[in-house]
Amino acid sequence: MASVGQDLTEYLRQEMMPTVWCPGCGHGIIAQGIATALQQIGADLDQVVVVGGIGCSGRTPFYMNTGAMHTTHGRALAFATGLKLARPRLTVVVTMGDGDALAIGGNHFIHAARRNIDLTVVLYNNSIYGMTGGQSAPTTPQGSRSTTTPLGSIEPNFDATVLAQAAGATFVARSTTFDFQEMPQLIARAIRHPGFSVVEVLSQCPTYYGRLNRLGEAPEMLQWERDRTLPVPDGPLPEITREDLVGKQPIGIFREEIRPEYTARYRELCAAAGGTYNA
Amino acid sequence: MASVGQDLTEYLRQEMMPTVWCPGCGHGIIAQGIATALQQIGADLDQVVVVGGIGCSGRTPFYMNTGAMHTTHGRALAFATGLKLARPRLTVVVTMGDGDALAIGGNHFIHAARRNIDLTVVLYNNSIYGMTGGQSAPTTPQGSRSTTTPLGSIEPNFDATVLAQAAGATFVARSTTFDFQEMPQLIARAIRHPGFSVVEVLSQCPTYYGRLNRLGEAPEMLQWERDRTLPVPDGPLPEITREDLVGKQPIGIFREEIRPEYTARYRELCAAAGGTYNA
Amino acid sequence: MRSDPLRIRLSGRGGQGIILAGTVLAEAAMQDGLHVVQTQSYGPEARLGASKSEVVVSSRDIAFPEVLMPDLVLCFSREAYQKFGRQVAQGGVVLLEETILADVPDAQGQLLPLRRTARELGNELALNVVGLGALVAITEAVSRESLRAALRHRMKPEFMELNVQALEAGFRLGESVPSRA
Amino acid sequence: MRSDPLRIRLSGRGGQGIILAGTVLAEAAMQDGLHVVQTQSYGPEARLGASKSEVVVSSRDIAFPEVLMPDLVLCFSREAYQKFGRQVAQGGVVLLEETILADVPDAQGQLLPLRRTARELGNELALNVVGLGALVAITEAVSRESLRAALRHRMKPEFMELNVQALEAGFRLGESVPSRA
Amino acid sequence: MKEPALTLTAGDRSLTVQRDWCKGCNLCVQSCPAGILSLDEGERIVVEDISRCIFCGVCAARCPDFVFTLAREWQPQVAMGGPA
Amino acid sequence: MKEPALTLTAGDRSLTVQRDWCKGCNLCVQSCPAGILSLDEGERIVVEDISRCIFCGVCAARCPDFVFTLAREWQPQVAMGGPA
Amino acid sequence: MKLIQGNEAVALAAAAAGCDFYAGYPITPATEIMEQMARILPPQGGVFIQMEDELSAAAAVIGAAWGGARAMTATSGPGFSLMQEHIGYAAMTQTPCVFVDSQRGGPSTGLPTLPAQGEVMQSRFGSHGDRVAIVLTASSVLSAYEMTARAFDLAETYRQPVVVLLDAVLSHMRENVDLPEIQPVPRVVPELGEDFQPFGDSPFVPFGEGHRTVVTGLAHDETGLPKTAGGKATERLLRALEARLARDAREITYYRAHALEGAKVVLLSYGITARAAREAVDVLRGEGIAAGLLDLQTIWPFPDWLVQEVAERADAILVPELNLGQLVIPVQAAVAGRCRVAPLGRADGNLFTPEEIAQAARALLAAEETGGVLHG
Amino acid sequence: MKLIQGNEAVALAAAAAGCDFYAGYPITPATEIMEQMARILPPQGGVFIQMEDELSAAAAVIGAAWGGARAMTATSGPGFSLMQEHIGYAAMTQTPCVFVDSQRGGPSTGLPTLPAQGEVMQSRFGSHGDRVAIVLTASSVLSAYEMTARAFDLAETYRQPVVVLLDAVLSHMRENVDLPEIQPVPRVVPELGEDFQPFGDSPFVPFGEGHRTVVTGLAHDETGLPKTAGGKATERLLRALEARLARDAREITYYRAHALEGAKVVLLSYGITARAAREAVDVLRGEGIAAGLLDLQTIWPFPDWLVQEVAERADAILVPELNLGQLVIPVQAAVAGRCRVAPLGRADGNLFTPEEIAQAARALLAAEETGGVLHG
Ligand SMILES: Cc1ncc(C[n+]2csc(CCOP(=O)(O)OP(=O)(O)O)c2C)c(N)n1
Ligand SMILES: Cc1ncc(C[n+]2csc(CCOP(=O)(O)OP(=O)(O)O)c2C)c(N)n1
Ligand code: SF4
Ligand code: SF4
Ligand code: SF4
Ligand code: SF4
Repeated sequence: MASVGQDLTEYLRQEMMPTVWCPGCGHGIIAQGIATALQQIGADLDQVVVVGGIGCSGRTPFYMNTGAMHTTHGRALAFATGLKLARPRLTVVVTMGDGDALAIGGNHFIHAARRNIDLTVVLYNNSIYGMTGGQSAPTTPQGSRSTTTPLGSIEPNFDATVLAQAAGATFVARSTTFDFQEMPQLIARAIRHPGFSVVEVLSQCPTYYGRLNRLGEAPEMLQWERDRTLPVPDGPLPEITREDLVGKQPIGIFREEIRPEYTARYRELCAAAGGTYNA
Repeated sequence: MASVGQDLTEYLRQEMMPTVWCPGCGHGIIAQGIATALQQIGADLDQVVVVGGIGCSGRTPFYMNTGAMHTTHGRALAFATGLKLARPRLTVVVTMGDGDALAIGGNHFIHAARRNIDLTVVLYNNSIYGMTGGQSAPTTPQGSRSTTTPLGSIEPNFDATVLAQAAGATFVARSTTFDFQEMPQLIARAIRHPGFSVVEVLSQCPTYYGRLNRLGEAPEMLQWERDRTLPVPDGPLPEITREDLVGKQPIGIFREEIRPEYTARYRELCAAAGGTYNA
Repeated sequence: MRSDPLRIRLSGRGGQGIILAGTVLAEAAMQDGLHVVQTQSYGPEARLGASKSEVVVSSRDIAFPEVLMPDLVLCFSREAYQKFGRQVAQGGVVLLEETILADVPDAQGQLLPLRRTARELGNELALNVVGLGALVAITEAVSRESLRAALRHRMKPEFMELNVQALEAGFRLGESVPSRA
Repeated sequence: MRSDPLRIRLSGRGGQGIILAGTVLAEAAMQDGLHVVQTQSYGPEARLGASKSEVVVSSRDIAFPEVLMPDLVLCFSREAYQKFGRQVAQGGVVLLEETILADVPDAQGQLLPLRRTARELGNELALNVVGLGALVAITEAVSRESLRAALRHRMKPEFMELNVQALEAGFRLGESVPSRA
Repeated sequence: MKEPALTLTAGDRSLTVQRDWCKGCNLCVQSCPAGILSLDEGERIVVEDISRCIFCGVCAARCPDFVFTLAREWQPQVAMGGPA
Repeated sequence: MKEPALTLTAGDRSLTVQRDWCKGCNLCVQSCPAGILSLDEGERIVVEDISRCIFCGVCAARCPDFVFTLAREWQPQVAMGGPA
Repeated sequence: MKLIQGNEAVALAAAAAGCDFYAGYPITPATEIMEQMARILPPQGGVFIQMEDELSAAAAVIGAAWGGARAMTATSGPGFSLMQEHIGYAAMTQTPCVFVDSQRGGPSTGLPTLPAQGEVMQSRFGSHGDRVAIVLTASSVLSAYEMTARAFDLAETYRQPVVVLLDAVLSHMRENVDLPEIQPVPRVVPELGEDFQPFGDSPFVPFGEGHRTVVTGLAHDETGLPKTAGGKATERLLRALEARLARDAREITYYRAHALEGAKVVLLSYGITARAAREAVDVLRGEGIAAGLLDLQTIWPFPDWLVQEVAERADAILVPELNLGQLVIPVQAAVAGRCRVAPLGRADGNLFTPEEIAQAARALLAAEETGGVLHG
Repeated sequence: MKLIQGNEAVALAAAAAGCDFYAGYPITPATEIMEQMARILPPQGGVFIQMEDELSAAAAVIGAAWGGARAMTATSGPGFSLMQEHIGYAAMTQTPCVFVDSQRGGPSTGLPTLPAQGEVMQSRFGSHGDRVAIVLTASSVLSAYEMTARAFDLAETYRQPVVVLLDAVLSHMRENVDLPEIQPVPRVVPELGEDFQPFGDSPFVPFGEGHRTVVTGLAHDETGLPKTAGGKATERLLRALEARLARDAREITYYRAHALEGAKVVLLSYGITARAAREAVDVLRGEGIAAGLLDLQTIWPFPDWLVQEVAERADAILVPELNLGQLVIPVQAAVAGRCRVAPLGRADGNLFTPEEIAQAARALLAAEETGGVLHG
């Protein structure tokens, strides 16, 4: 059951409001999605830690009324890996920007995926670096403008969901800030998934991406998000769908698969060595 | 035409011989493969630079009678990217170990692939860290022993060829040190490929991987290489082949595709801005 | 110049063009043949946070670049007034966007309908230029000619007409203020 | 002890078990109730490069840990002899694997058929243990009992029998040397 | 520093509005199906007529700044992927 | 420090052997189809009888240490993926 | 009595001091610490993980500390450079954790198997910004054991990352030692009242134990929140720590004096070099020269007070170290003319021999007497 | 006459000095340098690339230099920490290249938009191992322009990475300046005879120009080969560079003296802080206090000789800097008791005001006269 609009007061750290985010920034909608997801799964907030990188997106932990760790640029997953291993009972949600997760943090992203450790990444993809003022990201679509690609980017961009799957993530999904009902549900499902899960959420940065690429203000950008995406059925993308997609990004769950989770495997290793992990 | 066994004297830096590699180490066979490939394509050795990371594999540049850059652990591709962009006429071959390329260097690997910059990676995969004495690598098969996984590794391993494709590499192949004829040919083809190319070569480390996993000395390890691989036809792996593979790694060319190369795109960018790149 | 060095502080919320305004003012001072330093300060917020831009103008080389006690203050928003607006040198001039009073009833300074004037010109973003015009009309911090030239130099061509109008409107607004500070 | 401190240098090529031999020797000295420091040095090559292992034994606390001029030298390979084998303190003892002579005709020291002895025991890898036995038989650097115990402590059980045999063969080899150094 | 929130009620339903968190982005205004939202002079949100509110919760879902809270369990009244 | 290489000839063909680079790994010995390679006391490669050499080049291809060089254009005499 | 290696001593000491988390990345000459921990931890239910690089190893250590673990990592020069950003983060977030750096010949890849003391200044200043650093050195297998244990204690007491510096010789050296008993500092669980402030003087409370702490590398105050706190709060926290360490200076400055009584020429050294210096002192004393040794085990916070005490009574201080002249800089700064100070550096991967040090000390004294100038 | 920002001045100076390669990663407050280069380079056919992080940005710069480019990057604290390994590599491989670091409040993420001088020691000692460093500072838009140009010259002349330190205020500050003409140091193509040795005193020869150089971060000698050369060769190369810089000290030590003549209390400062210090000097002189300023633009190699000259004539030196006390350490070491030296540090993201500095100078003089002790 959807529960958008419910009282999220206890999930939000009131004393940190208002947020630093710009008017109309999609990041607040994603943050709300995380809070809603935590509410949906009935999380014990004392046992939740939200770990963020550096970037506008990385500020999310400050606004969650949970344990909060605002780490360094790109490394949130490495911090989260240590945290989760040291205290596997914690629910650990990692919020990272596209630059944070895929540029400087790309390595930790693929390695955490490879290990299939039970962390949930919410990847805020606004196609640009927001915090530092609009430079290009590995997600900036070829041809798009940013302050470091004033003539349009000449670089192909990553598809985070393809990369995550190739690296070994066992739950991989994409949503947008337009999809306010599905997005929190996907996050909730990702958190429940026992393994490494990634939910990429396409977000709007009206201040930089929108302005530099003449996409209008936040309301117009939400429309633009809708127009460039296409919901697809759960499961691996069949080739035919890829054809239909032309110019659109699929949204939905691309992979949901149970494989042995890292802390569980570590528990077995300790047992085999005669030890009790996290007694 | 195969040309194994030809006189490679001018391709090898005589004063650096003998190599530091252990008796029977596969890395020398790969180095010979690179020299043979350079011979096959008739490279002007003054215009070739072999860039290595740190590791046993990273020592290769010392033995090539070309320009040689022995860089830092994991970052060879980043150095090579700068080098290639500054002087695009150079032929740049990058030799990295599996740890070098996929552990500490994983991020540069996926980003160089994404850019499709005309570099050729020869990835020496010996399933372990050789130089530092036998610790596990992201390629160490689950269950295998290393000095840091004395009870067997609990981590799933990367498939470098899958990762390279997901990241955007346009030439992706795998060979082994057993396949002494095909391997240099694949490397030659990769060097000729105008874009980012990866040839993963399965190699033997008798000193550590072989010893710790009781696989015998070098001659036995070559057999083991043969037994765990299966040549497949060029092109994307059809599902059916995957079934056949059970427990074996496919060898061959998995992707060979022409997409705009990075320095070519950069040349266009400069032209659009009224400049002449690398005049 | 009212004083040498003359220290000016512009402040407002991110997105109001405070830094650009400071730059234009500094450029005008340069064209007046003076030494000038312009500095700026803003928080992590790209928009909405209080930000300031300071300009020091002098006939001599300027050592310390920041403004401790401004001679002239121009303030566009509530958050900026609360953070930066209350400091002013003795005998200094404080100019405030009039709507600040609604939020801060005890705000001290000359209230000016900057936003209203900009809106009447059709674009509230011209607020900063209106403010500059008023500031210069009231204080003669720089010459109007230099300010016009600086504006032409720094502004995007597509907004040129709007900005020229805004500047002149600002000049008129400043002239209309009863007691010239 | 022949001297206090007693400085011993073992050297050979990577893979010959030099470091392990040094460790066993150090452990034996410890069991003799002495202070001991064992250090090692090797190149980038995991195998084949010249490597050395040094042991300082003393009845007192040992300050400087390395060996500058060894009192006892045991050398297993040509490359090691060339790199490390020629330094020895006055009155010191130099023991060399006999095949070194083939490559280095002017090699100075007592030649011993260490490799041959090991091979006769069925495994050339026991070379280092044969060498240790010979060294101790000739120099009495440590007690034989302690050496036997140390060997048992440090060696993998599966090679125990081989190693015990090699040690005893080494003792005999040392005893057979005409002039005990 | 949080100002007290405004609670607007209509029957047993209520909408709480934390006005001082509003940044004036217009997202709620443009997506309110009842068209009862607007921005004031200071670019702050205003609920014009709570009696016309259908309590669909879209304002809350769309607002990036946690300004709105619906006090009772929310039932979606709009189609999935509703008005933007 | 390179020692002079040994050049062994049989007819118009020759095999050059840089013995001091040999590390005694046995790879060539085990793969020589003519069985004419072995290691000496010092674990260095020895070509026992060059007259029986078929100049297939497998020794060179297998040797990780660049010990062998065939002096004339080499034609593969063995099937692909030949003896290991 | 046991014959153990320096690296082994570190691993054993860590385990004895309660370390239950190790994240690392292999590098010569520190690797054996990691390999030991891979064997020690799983049977105890502790966590061992090999990370993808040193950036993530340091990050995982800090994350684990916040998960309640006593966490450590070990590395060498190149990896230590990569860890600097996170050491600064640990300092800023008051995270107790331990970093071991076994120094090898540098710069860059340098001489991976040979010893150096090139990271003395980096261990203090290697991270951007400025902070307070706690750094210990070790010169023997026993002191590697002791200092590692102390590092865990200091990390716990001051809620800071603590660095232990070894070198390639010590890491691989074996000595026979009697390992002393170690009592891990207990962790006090404080009252978590409404007004609990997780930073500043507070005891360390990990996640999941009732307080929903906000941890950030941004400037923040005792609450952890960056909201209103500006740099003033950060500076206040840094200065408070500095003051606390200064107050405790005599307890936390570990050092060993050898023949310091009446010494006219003092060798001030640390780590592996202090061993040659000790032998040099004996040589010099044997020649009738009043030499003495101050072997500093705590190098940061730099014990000015101790060096000044020594300088007051000596004619000259010689600072032998395996670098181009690092610790000699704060020594000169502290001495401030009280006596002559001369550096003695080398960076070629070799240890100083006792005779080389003795020789330099003789030359220093001679220059002293004739009023001549010695390069320094 | 132009009104330009500090960051813009760096970009313009780089272009004027022949920079034709920029690789970087965005970070406040250095980003505009990158953004400017993204506009300047393509029309000139130069290379601009945004890399995936700072590790790779630094690596690409070094790779490009070996491809024959005059290459640079710019960053701020966190990124500067990440670049340390590669700055050491550039030093070891004698690679000419330029690194700009715009200092912001630290440690860690700290105060991204506020100024600091926290990387003064890191710029010298931040990389593992030990090396010789060349580091310049700038205090005005004009000097940012000049020092950037000089950095390219020094990089070329000494074949070393050169660091330019800015700060958040200077990076974003605008001043009106007349930009001086810049002549890039020409690159001499040497004879590439049989016995050409690519390292040591040799001119720099990139790849592809006839010599198949071997570049390595391992210890090596003038040939570049690590084979037989041990650490002795590395130390020899380092010491030779050190000696060359010492010989050229008077030419490469850029500084500005203000009222130094007859000064009894000398403010020794650098970068943005030197501006407040200059105003403080005028205030003090106005009060009849003989104050003067030494504004160091070359901070490394540290100009001991210059500081000693000043110390000989002064009663006291005050070292204001935006950190917990960094450059004051080599100052104290160099002064060695010739006069009193006192630190004046702050690390809260604010500049010192002229009055704060003047006040500290007065207190220092007072302590001097009464023989009292001032914390220092
Ligand atoms: C090591 C390091 N490099 C660079 C930065 C500067 N920086 C902060 S956030 C950021 C990127 C922000 O973009 P993204 O991750 O896409 O997040 P967004 O702000 O768009 O949410 C950068 C480059 C930093 N803080 N640390
Ligand atoms: C920053 C850094 N971390 C760690 C090391 C130590 N190190 C050198 S090589 C290596 C790994 C070698 O393994 P691999 O890359 O697989 O190559 P191989 O030696 O097996 O060919 C490591 C960890 C280093 N030199 N630099
Ligand atoms: S800069 Fe962009 S991503 Fe950052 S808060 Fe503003 S709109 Fe959001
Ligand atoms: S350690 Fe392994 S990879 Fe390295 S040289 Fe020896 S066999 Fe080869
Ligand atoms: S969506 Fe939120 S922030 Fe935007 S205008 Fe509406 S209430 Fe204000
Ligand atoms: S393959 Fe090469 S190294 Fe190995 S035994 Fe034969 S000749 Fe020697």
